Order: sequence, then C-alpha cells, then structure tokens
Amino acid sequence: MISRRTVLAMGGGLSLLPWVGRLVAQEAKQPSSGGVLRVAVYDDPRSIFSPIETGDLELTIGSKIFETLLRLKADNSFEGVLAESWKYSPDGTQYEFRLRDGIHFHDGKPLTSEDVAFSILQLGKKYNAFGSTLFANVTSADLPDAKTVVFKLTKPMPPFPFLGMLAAFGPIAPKHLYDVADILKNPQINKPVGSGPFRFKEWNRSSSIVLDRNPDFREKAQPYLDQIVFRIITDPGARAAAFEADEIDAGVNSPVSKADLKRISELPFIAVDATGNKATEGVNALEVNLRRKELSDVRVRRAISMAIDRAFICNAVYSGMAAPARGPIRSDSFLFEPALPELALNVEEANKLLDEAGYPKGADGWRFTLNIDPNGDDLNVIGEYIKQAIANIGINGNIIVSDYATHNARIYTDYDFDLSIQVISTLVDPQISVFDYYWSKAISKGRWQTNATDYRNEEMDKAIDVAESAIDADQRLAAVRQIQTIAARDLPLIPLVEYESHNVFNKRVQLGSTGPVWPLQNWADAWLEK
Amino acid sequence: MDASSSQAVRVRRKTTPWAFQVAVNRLKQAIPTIACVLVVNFFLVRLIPGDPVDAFVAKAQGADQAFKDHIRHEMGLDEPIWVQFGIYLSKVAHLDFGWSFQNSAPVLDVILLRLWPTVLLLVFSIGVSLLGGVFLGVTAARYSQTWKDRTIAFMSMVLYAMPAFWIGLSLIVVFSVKLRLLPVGGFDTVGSGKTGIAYALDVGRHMTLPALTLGLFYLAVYTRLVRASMFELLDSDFVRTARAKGLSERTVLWRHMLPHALLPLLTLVGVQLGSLLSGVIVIETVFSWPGLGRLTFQAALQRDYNVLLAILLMSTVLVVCANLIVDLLSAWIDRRMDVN
Amino acid sequence: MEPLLQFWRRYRQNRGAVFGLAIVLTASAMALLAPWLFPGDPRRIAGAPYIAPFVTWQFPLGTDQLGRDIFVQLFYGARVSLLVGIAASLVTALIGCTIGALAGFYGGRLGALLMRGTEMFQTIPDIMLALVLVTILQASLLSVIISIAIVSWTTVARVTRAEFLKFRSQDFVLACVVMGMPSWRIIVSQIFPNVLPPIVVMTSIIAAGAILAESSLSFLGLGDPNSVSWGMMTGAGRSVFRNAWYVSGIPGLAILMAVLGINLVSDGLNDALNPRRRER
Amino acid sequence: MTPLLSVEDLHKHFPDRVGALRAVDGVSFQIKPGETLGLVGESGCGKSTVGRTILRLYKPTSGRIVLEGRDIAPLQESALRPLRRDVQMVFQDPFSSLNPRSRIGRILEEPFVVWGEGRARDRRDQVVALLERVGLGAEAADRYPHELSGGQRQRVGIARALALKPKLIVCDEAVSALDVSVRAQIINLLVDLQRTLGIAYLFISHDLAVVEHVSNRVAVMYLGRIVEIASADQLWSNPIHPYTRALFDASPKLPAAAGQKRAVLEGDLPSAIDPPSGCRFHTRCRFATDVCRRVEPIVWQAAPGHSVACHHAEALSMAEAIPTAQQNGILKGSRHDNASAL
Repeated sequence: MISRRTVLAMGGGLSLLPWVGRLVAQEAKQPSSGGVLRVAVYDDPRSIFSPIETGDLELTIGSKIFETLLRLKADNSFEGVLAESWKYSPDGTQYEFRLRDGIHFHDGKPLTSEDVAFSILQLGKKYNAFGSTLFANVTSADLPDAKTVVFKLTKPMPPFPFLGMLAAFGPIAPKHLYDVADILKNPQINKPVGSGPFRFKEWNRSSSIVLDRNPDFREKAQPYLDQIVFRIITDPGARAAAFEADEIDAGVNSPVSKADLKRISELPFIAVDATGNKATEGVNALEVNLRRKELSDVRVRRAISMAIDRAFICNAVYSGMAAPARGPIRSDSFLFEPALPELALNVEEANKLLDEAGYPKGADGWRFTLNIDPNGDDLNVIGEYIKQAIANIGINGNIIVSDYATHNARIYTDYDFDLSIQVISTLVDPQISVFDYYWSKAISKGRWQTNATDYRNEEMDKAIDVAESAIDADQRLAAVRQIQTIAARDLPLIPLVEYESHNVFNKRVQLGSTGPVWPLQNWADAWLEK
Repeated sequence: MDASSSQAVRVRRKTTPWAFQVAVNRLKQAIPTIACVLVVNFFLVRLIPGDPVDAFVAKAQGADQAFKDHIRHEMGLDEPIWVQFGIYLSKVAHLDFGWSFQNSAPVLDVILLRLWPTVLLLVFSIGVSLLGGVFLGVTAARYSQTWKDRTIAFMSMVLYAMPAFWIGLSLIVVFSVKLRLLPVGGFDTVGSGKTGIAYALDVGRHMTLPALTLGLFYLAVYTRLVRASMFELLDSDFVRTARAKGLSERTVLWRHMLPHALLPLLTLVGVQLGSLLSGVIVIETVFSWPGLGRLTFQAALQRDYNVLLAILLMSTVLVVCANLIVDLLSAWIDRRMDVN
Repeated sequence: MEPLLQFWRRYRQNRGAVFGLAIVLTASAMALLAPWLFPGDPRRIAGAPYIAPFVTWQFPLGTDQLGRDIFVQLFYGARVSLLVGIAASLVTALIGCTIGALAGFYGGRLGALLMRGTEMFQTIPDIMLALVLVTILQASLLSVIISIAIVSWTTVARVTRAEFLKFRSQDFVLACVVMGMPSWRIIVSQIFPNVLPPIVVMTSIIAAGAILAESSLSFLGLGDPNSVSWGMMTGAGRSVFRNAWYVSGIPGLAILMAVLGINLVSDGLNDALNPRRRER
Repeated sequence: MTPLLSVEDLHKHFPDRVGALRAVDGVSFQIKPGETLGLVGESGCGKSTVGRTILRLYKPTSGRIVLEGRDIAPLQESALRPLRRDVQMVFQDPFSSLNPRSRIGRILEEPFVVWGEGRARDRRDQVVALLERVGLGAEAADRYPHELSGGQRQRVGIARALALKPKLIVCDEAVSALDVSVRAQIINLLVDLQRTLGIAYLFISHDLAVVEHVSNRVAVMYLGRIVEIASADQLWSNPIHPYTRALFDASPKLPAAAGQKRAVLEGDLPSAIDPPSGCRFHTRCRFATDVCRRVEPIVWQAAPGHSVACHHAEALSMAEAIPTAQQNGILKGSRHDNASAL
C-alpha cells in the first residue's frame, strides 16, 4: 500500500460508471474445491517475508502465507483471524488479544503469543520500514499465557487505527525460525513459513511465484484452491492482453489501465470489482511548497485550485473512474467532513485573486513560473494537465520528471519543488498516513510522504493531537472533521481527485469473504467455478 | 616496399597457433579495459543522484532516520567512499558480488537467474536475423538493381524505422489476443509441470513473439549491412577476376564475396553487444520476459548498487568475450581468404 | 555551383533517395512552419479527449487523452524530433571524429589509450549512461541529445580511426609531412575531406537512430516532458494503444517516415559521394 | 667538398612481438651537393626505410643523419619542421601520392601556404611556373588527380617536391610504377632538373638499368646493410660482392659478367627480425665459407670510392681468380655443397 504504484492503483468504491460490475452482491453458491488461481502482479516483490515488508505486492503475496491477528470488514468493523477476541483499556494504552485454538505453522509447530509479540516487536517494529513509526508507541508486550498477548502503548491510540494497522501490517511469523541475526540478509527470509492457507512453493524470479494449498489448514475444507500462481507481468498493456487471452484469472489494485479496463470489462467473461481496495485508496493532491514566496500566499494557492477542472481530470486521465476531491480524506470515508465545499473551476476569479495578491501578468503574459513534479504514469498526465490549467491564469508551468528515488529526494529531502503531485492514501485510517502531511511536527527532512510543504499551524497541530489519541469515537470524529476544515481553508495541499481502484477477475473466480482490503486477505475461502 | 615485406616476414615467423595468438592479444588488451571499467563503473553508479537507502525504504512513508541509518549500515554505505571502493575491489577479486537488498538474495543468484532468458532470447533472435540478414543481403546483391533487390532494401529500411514496442504490441494483438495462437508474454507456462522436450517447446512458444520483434529489427540492420558490403565488393578486382575465371555467379557470391562481407558484420555484432542489454529492455517489458535488461533498468531505478555493478562488470566481460570470438572468427575468415 | 549540380545529377539517379529527400524536406517544412501556422502552445487542451482522426475538420488527426490536437502537435513534434536528430548526430560526429582522428593519426600510445577508452564506453550499457545523465541533468532535450551522442560516438570513432589509419600512411599524407605541414593541418585539410563521405553517411544514419532512440527513452520515461516530440507522443500514447491507436500510432508513423526518409537520403548520399559508384 | 648529407651507422628497428625487425641495421653513406646516389636492392632489403628515415618520417633507432653539418636524427618534429624544406620526396605511386580530393593547383599551392610564402594572388603564378617546369600546362591546375595520366601525376609529384627548392630529393622508386615510355620521360626530367637546379638525389630503386642511368654513385643494400658502394662506372665495370653480381645476373637487360653463367638468387630473403649470423648473405651465397657464417665481414676498399663488405672481396675482385680460388678451397660452388660440410 504504501508504495506509490499501489497507491496509484488504489481507488474508491464510487462506482461512477454503470458498467463497473460488482461482486459484492454475488449470490451464494456452493464452493467447490480445486483449481489454480492465476493472479497478475506488476513486479517481483522485494521478498515474500511479509512481516518485514510494507509494499502492497509483498503483502498481497505474503498474506496468503502469513496471517494477521484480525481483518477489516466492509462495514469498518474487525473480524478475528488468528485472534479469537480482543479488548483494550479505556485509556487506550493496553490492547489484549486472545488467540484461537489449534493454529499451527506450516512446520507443524503451534502458533503462540510469543510468536505474536516477536513478530510485532522484533520483526515489524525493527525491520518493517513502516513499523518504526507505526508501532512507535508499542514498546512492550505481556504474555500471561501461550494464548494471550497484551501490547503496552506509551501513548494512547484509538482502537480503529491501532487494529487497522495490525490488520494490514502485522503478519505473524514463527519465532523459532526467524529469530536469526541479520534478517535482511538471511536466506531464511526466502523460505517463508507461516500459518496461512497456502504454502510457499517456488519463486521463479521475474516470472512467477507459486503457492500450494496447505492441507493442514485449520478450516478443514479450506482453502478451496489447489494453487495460487502470481504471474509477474510488468507492462500494463500486457496485463490487459493476458486477461483478454484468458491467461490470467485475477489482478488486484488496478492491474490494467483505466482505458484498457473499459474495453476489458465489456468482455463477457470479465468482472470488475471496485470495493475490494476501499480502505486503502486515496486522494491525489498538489503539495505546495510554502517556502516559496508566491505560494506562501493563500490567495495564490486558492487561485491555483480554482484554475483546475477536476471533472476534466476524472474523465481524461481516469476514464471517468474518479471524482473531484474536496479534501485529503475521501468523501466515502466515515471520517469525511460533508460540509467541505466543492472545489469548482473559476478561472476569472482565480485571475482576480492573483492580481490582488500582487502578481500581475508580465509583458510575456506570465505572472511567474512554477515547477511541477509529477511522478508516475497517471500523475505525469495530470502534471501535463496542471501545466495547461495554470497557464490559463498566467502561471508558467515547467514539468520535471525524475525517477522515483530522485523525485522523493527532491521533494522530501531537498525541498526543491514548487508543486508536487502526490497520492495521499488513506491506509485504513488517515492517522496512519494523512495527518503527517499537515502536522508541523512531521516536518522531517529526508522522511518521505510527510509534511514537505512547511505548513505550520497550531490549530491544526492541536486538532491532530486530539485525533491521534482520542479513544472516544465521536470526539475523534470531530477532531478529524476539524482537520479537514482547516486544510480546506489553508490549502497547503490542493486536493485534486479521488479515483477508483479496481480488482479485475475472470467470472469463474469466486471471492469468498470480501472486504475493503481484499488483496490482503488470506483467500482461504476463494474458489473457482468449474 | 618495406611495410608489406615486413608483414610477410612476420606472418612467416608465426609458429604458435594463430588462434592462441589472437586470444592472448585480445586478452592483454582487455585487462586494462576491465580494470578501468571497474573503477569507472563504481563511481559512475555513485553519480546517479538519489539515495539507495531512500529507494529501499521507498515503500515506507514513515521510515525514520534511525531506521535509515540502520539500513545504511547494513548496506555498508556508512563507510567513506574510498573504503567502500576498497571493499568492493576485494570482494570482486573473490568473485563475491554481494547481496541485493532489493531482491533479498545474493546478487549472483539474481543475475544468473535473469541471465539465461536474455541470452536465450538474444542468441535466438540474433542468430536467426544473422542468417536471414546474410541470405537477404546476398540475394539483394545477386539481383542488384532489380525489383527483388529494391523490395529487400525497402523492407529492411521500413523495419528498421519502426519503434520496437509498436511491432511488439501489434504482434500481441494479432497473435495472442485475436488469434490466440501464442501466449502474450512470460517465459513459460507456470505450473504446467512440463519437462524435457515439452518444456522446451513451451518456452519456444513464449519466446516466439519477443524473438520475432527483436529479430525483425536486427534482421533489418544486418540485411542492410550485408547488402551494402556486397555492393561495395561487386566492383572489386578479385570479384572481376573470379567472374573472368568463369565461376558461377553463386560461387562468386557465396564463396568469394560473402567472407569479405562477413567481416564488417561480425565487427558490428561485437561492437553492438554492449548496447544489446539496453535494446532488450523494451522487448522484455512488452513481453514480460524475465531478463537482464529489465533488471538493469530496475536496479538503476532502485539504486541497487551491488546488482548494477555486477551487471556492468558482467556486460564488460561479455563484450570482451564477444570481441574475442569476433576476432577469432575474423582471423579465421581472413586465413580462409588468404588460402583462396 | 557546377559541382553541386553534378552532385544533384548523381543523387537524382537514386529514386528512393529523391523520395527520402522529399520526406525530409516535408518534415523540415513542418518544423519551420509550425509556429507560423499554429501560433500558441501546441500542448494546450483544445477539445474533447480521444477524438478519432478524420472525423472533424477541426482536428484532422484527432485529439489525445487530454484533448490536445494531434495535428498541431505533429508539426511542433517535427521541430523537436529533427532537432534531436540533427543535434545528436552532430555532437556524435564531433566527438567521434575528434577521437577517431586523433587515435588513427597519431596511433601509438595515445591511439591505444583512446581506443581502450572507446572500448570501455562500448561495454557500459547505453541505458545506464542515459539514466545517469538524465538523472543528473534532469529530463530535458539537452540531456536526451547528450545521452544519445554519448552512446553513439564510439561507432563513429572506430570508423574514423580506421579511415585515418588507412590514409595516414598514404603517400600524399607523407608528402605533406615532408613539406613540413603541421599535424593538425594534415588532419583537417588533407585526410578529413577524404574521410568525410563515410562519416556523412554514418552521421545521417545516426540522426535517424537518434529519432528512434528518443522515442525509446520516452518509452522508458526519460524524455523531456516540457517539449513535444514525436517520440514523446508515441511513448505517452502507448498506454492507450489498444483503445486509441492514433494517439501513439500517428506520431509513430511520422517517426517511421522520418527515419525512412533520412535513411533513403543517406543511401543516396552514399551513392553520390562514393567515387567508385560514380562511374556507373 | 663537404657532403650535403652524411648518414652514419644508421639503425632503424621496428618493434615486433617476437623481437625487433631490423629494417636498417648500420648503414653509412654520404651524398654531395648536386650528386645522385642510387640505392639498389631487393624488395624488403630496407632501402625504402633508409629513405624515409632520412626524411625523418621514421625516428631512427640510432645513428646520425647529418644534414649540412647538423644532426637531425634526435630532433623532435617541431625542431625538425624548419629544416624540412631542404629535403623532399618523390613517391612511387603517382595515384596515392596526390590527395584525390584536391585540385592540382591546390596541391602545388600547399607548400607555399605551409611556409607562408607569397600572397595568395602570386601563388597562382608560382604554381603555373612549377607546372611548366615539369612540362605540364597551366590548365592542369584546375584538374583533379584522377583526371590525369600516371606520367602527368608523377610530374605533379615532382613539381610539388621542387616547390620549396630543396637541396635533396629522395626518389623512392619514383619511376617503377610507370610505363616504359613514360619512365624515360620522367627520368630525363629528373636529370634535366638536376642539371639546372643543382639538386642532389637519393635515388632508390630495384631497377639497375634506371639506377645506372641516373646515378653518380650506387649503393647496394642487402638485409639492412650496405654491401657494396661505388661509382656507377666502377660498379658496372667491376661488381665485386656476390650479391651485387647476383643482382646484375638477375637483371635481364644487363649482359652476364664475362665468363660467368647467370647465377640466379635462390631462396627467399631471410627474416630481418633474426638475421643470419656472420655475413648476412651467406645463406644464399655461392661462395660462402665457414668464416662467412661466423664473422661479419669488414669493409674492404677495392679502389678509391669503391667499398665492399665481403670476406672474399679481394679474391672476387679478380674475376679470373675465381677458378683458382675454388681450387684452393677458398670458394665453394654452391651452398648446397656447404650444407653437407656443416
């Protein structure tokens, strides 16, 4: 999720077009066993040892082998996977999980509370690049017995983000196999052994990863599938062709371009699902560098916002599978502030604002020049559009394309940018990934996807503090809404569009239990229709 | 004249096997090249802006400085650059190419796994296009200034002028999507469990389209070169002599002219080798071919220094070897021409 | 004037070359006339996205995914593509000729050193060099041109060196040495004119290759995002190749024609410049 | 009279993988102003290398090349350049000695341009004068080399050599590529020019008839060494060295020496990388004896101005003495006989 590519690929269940099929309402059929599920993925994962990984690819593949304590359901409630039950202290500093009975790793050893504590505190917190932040407050765990683990937090954390975090980034691995030195360089990480419904079989680099059915899975009939094959197909056009040629059964996180999706979805054997990534999709926004004099004026930022025709981006770049954004949190989230105004196109007003701000058009027709830093296929196209859009208000845009590492170094280390096009992904809860863009304490040179705009506002900081520690759901909701209101007023980031992510299937694929992070579920109950 | 006679004197004195001589000479030249490449590559790679640690944690927006420092240490990038260079040299001397953090595997494993699909693809497509190019080039020379020659010349130019991904995408649409004759990409059918000849056929089916795409481009290049060389030779004295002797046109073309035309072709193939890796990136991307070209590009984007350095070194060695083979072949053809 | 006419008479005999010249001239005319025919930003959003070609007179070749006029972009693209072709081939020829001439003329240790350097450049995969350059200089026309030049000069250097080696020991060059002519003058005024024909032919082929290479770089995302070139258009339109072929298809055709044209011209030049071919 | 050019113990070795190719291996001679020294020998004997080393197209390995009292052997190219105009060259191949891309006028103008002589306008006249001097019309100036015949081209080559009014011209096989009729014309031109301009020639050729015609003195070279040097008259009347004799015998135009049957040289020229020990000619010499294989011959003065490097020079100098010498066992019949004696 965290990767740009994923995030790019994520979208919402807005379902703006009638032709997008939905699988949620599948009528219940009797599952049948057997068959090989062929899934397209866009690249080699870094490793399949998901307890130390944060990439969508690594987690998508790893989640079939390593399971998490719980999973998120479509109604934003949680369901136990390894955990049978959980509870938390009223001050939000202690979370207790009770494990199910009879859970074994692939090597036959039982899964205990010690493995859970090890996976979170030793692997996740230390080696998962995301974990040091994610689990920053989680400092220790009590293990009253083999079935119980109690995480202790130094700072209160609301239950939704904490549980959501564990659901997405807390795969549990056996301590007896992975408590080794130098885990990043240890060949052991290429022999994943977990408790999931599938076992690792082989990894033909750049070609495929094969998982076999775990015959000893705790649910006797499950998993239904004999095998899952992840086929690595880097080119989106080739992925589309593979669907058309029936060489692929499924692809997650927008496996094909929006333009291709439209064509493919018209095939009789293809189904498109737009709900399976709901909890991890996001919003595209312009990060504005407030260190630059012109941009430090909110009128200029508003003018830029007004120059952008968001509906055009939705249609031209996302083939209609997107909606104009109003704030950093998607409008379909339960945390969304409905009172936010729509961001409408108004070139005339924008020009007026800029004149007022004291930047009249020069002899050459330009007021000033701004660099635009997009990164990634769709974002590059948006960048070209932004260049044209701000030309209408007399701002000369200069697009700078660099590869991912250089791009992020420019934005987050050197702060050498004017407008950067960024995907703000929600990642289950905005606390995990959205607030840092606005929080003045998150201005941290060299740290990616945090506050690079140099936006500092005490009111905002206070609201974020409340939102991050309020245990009471209503109190938290109020704070989150306040954050959105201030963000819309100050515009340190200019929201562009919230777009739809989709999973694509051959119609014979039956998903089993669905959810808003379906790619990260263990797929024990997915099956193929004969 | 002195020059020619001293040449003659030298040739006569050769007692060691000529192939050995050529090889030793070439290798003597290669050693300083490889040494330079080692140094230049090391620093060239460091010239790319962007931090490998950043690239490593790219998938984690929250990675903090402590974690980055930790990774930097694990990667050995916290040492001064000269120390790193020293370590690199001593490792290379022991044929240790290090660990790829981006692939969670030893660099050598990563590269070797990717090497052979690329080599297979290249050998196949270049081999076929060499044969085709020679055949078409000679045919064009034989029917010079007729419609056959013109058609060959024109077709090779058109093929040469087409962007490779165009050809690739079009072939996929026609043969895979519409006709469903061939797979859209990949190296083999995953999980088919095929072995032996069945497996080879399976790989062959997967290779057909990428090899065709790549091969068509090189076919165009080689055809043009052979044709041009043959045309140059049509006027030369030895060809006139051969014709005057009453040898058949076929003998003149294939026996007398072709060896001369092959020399520049061989040289070109040898010279091109360094750029072949780049050439296949596009093809490998379009056809999901698990090859080295893509790995190079990917490693560069990920700033995976160890993988990059190993690939660069390997490509140097590859080029040196290829040049050696070209030298040997050229010398062999030279000798054959001498005998003639 | 007279030699030029003679040259044209020889050139004219190759009908393909005349056709090629027509293409190249057309493209040049497009490039020159673009700002005059279509003033303003060629990348401006002019209409609805994905209008097919030959549907409306307003957009004779249709529009791309942002509703930009493909016809207009094609004219402006000619400017950049030809510029890349010409500039890259000239820089290539300059580097290649200099190094090849020095290595070929002086030979010895300097020559060996230069040739080792050349060989070294040949072993480094092009794409690495291009990537390093593009990331250092940022994706711009200049870096694209330099990248292409840096990866193609080695061929020119080798050919130039071989030619210089051939001529260095020829009697007319020795005569110049004997009369006390300085080396630079011998290189420039005596040998170079003799070496020029193969280099001219080669340079024109490199120009064609540069136009292709620019499209490959764009395909890999290393092109200049602020200028519209045929390669850029083709690369950007690739993602919608299946749905709107014309977005990448039309500029791709333009590349095909231009590369074809330049190659035909270079063939014609080869014929016309080759003294042996003259007598035919 | 002080010599114009004095070559002393000149060596020119070309490095080779196996060792050094000793193309010139200890050559000494002198040329006086206005004199022609002929240099003859088989292909590959090093005579061209001598010519080119004197012109400093090659840097000598060792030895002195004294031009008008100044040793030019150790000079760098920059120091050499001012001296270049004194020695010029006429080449063998009239095709490759003229730049195919330049008009004749331009080719003949170059020397003046290089030396900054005359204004551009005057140069044309100088070029025409040169052309006329070598018997070509002014209209040739606008021609390209390929539009001229071989003889005409050679005339241009000579005109170019004359342009700087040199004191010495090295003619390296200057007429051997020409047709017989043209050859005579060019030779006559060279002789005429020498008479009127007082130029000295080093006339390198394998053609004895031509050399006899033009030379005052003649040096015979074998495998990097001069084996015999004499005035043309002396040499033709009394060739001493067996190699010289063999050369004369091989030349069909010359009558066989009195009382001798033609002795054709057998075998190939030995390698200059590893030349035979002792007298270098012993491997092919009819008269070779044991001493020839072991000891290098010293130079024997047969007459004033006539030197020979041969152990048996004295015996051979008296042609009638040969049978006696053979009887005395000094001279053996052929090297095949020698082989058994080894």
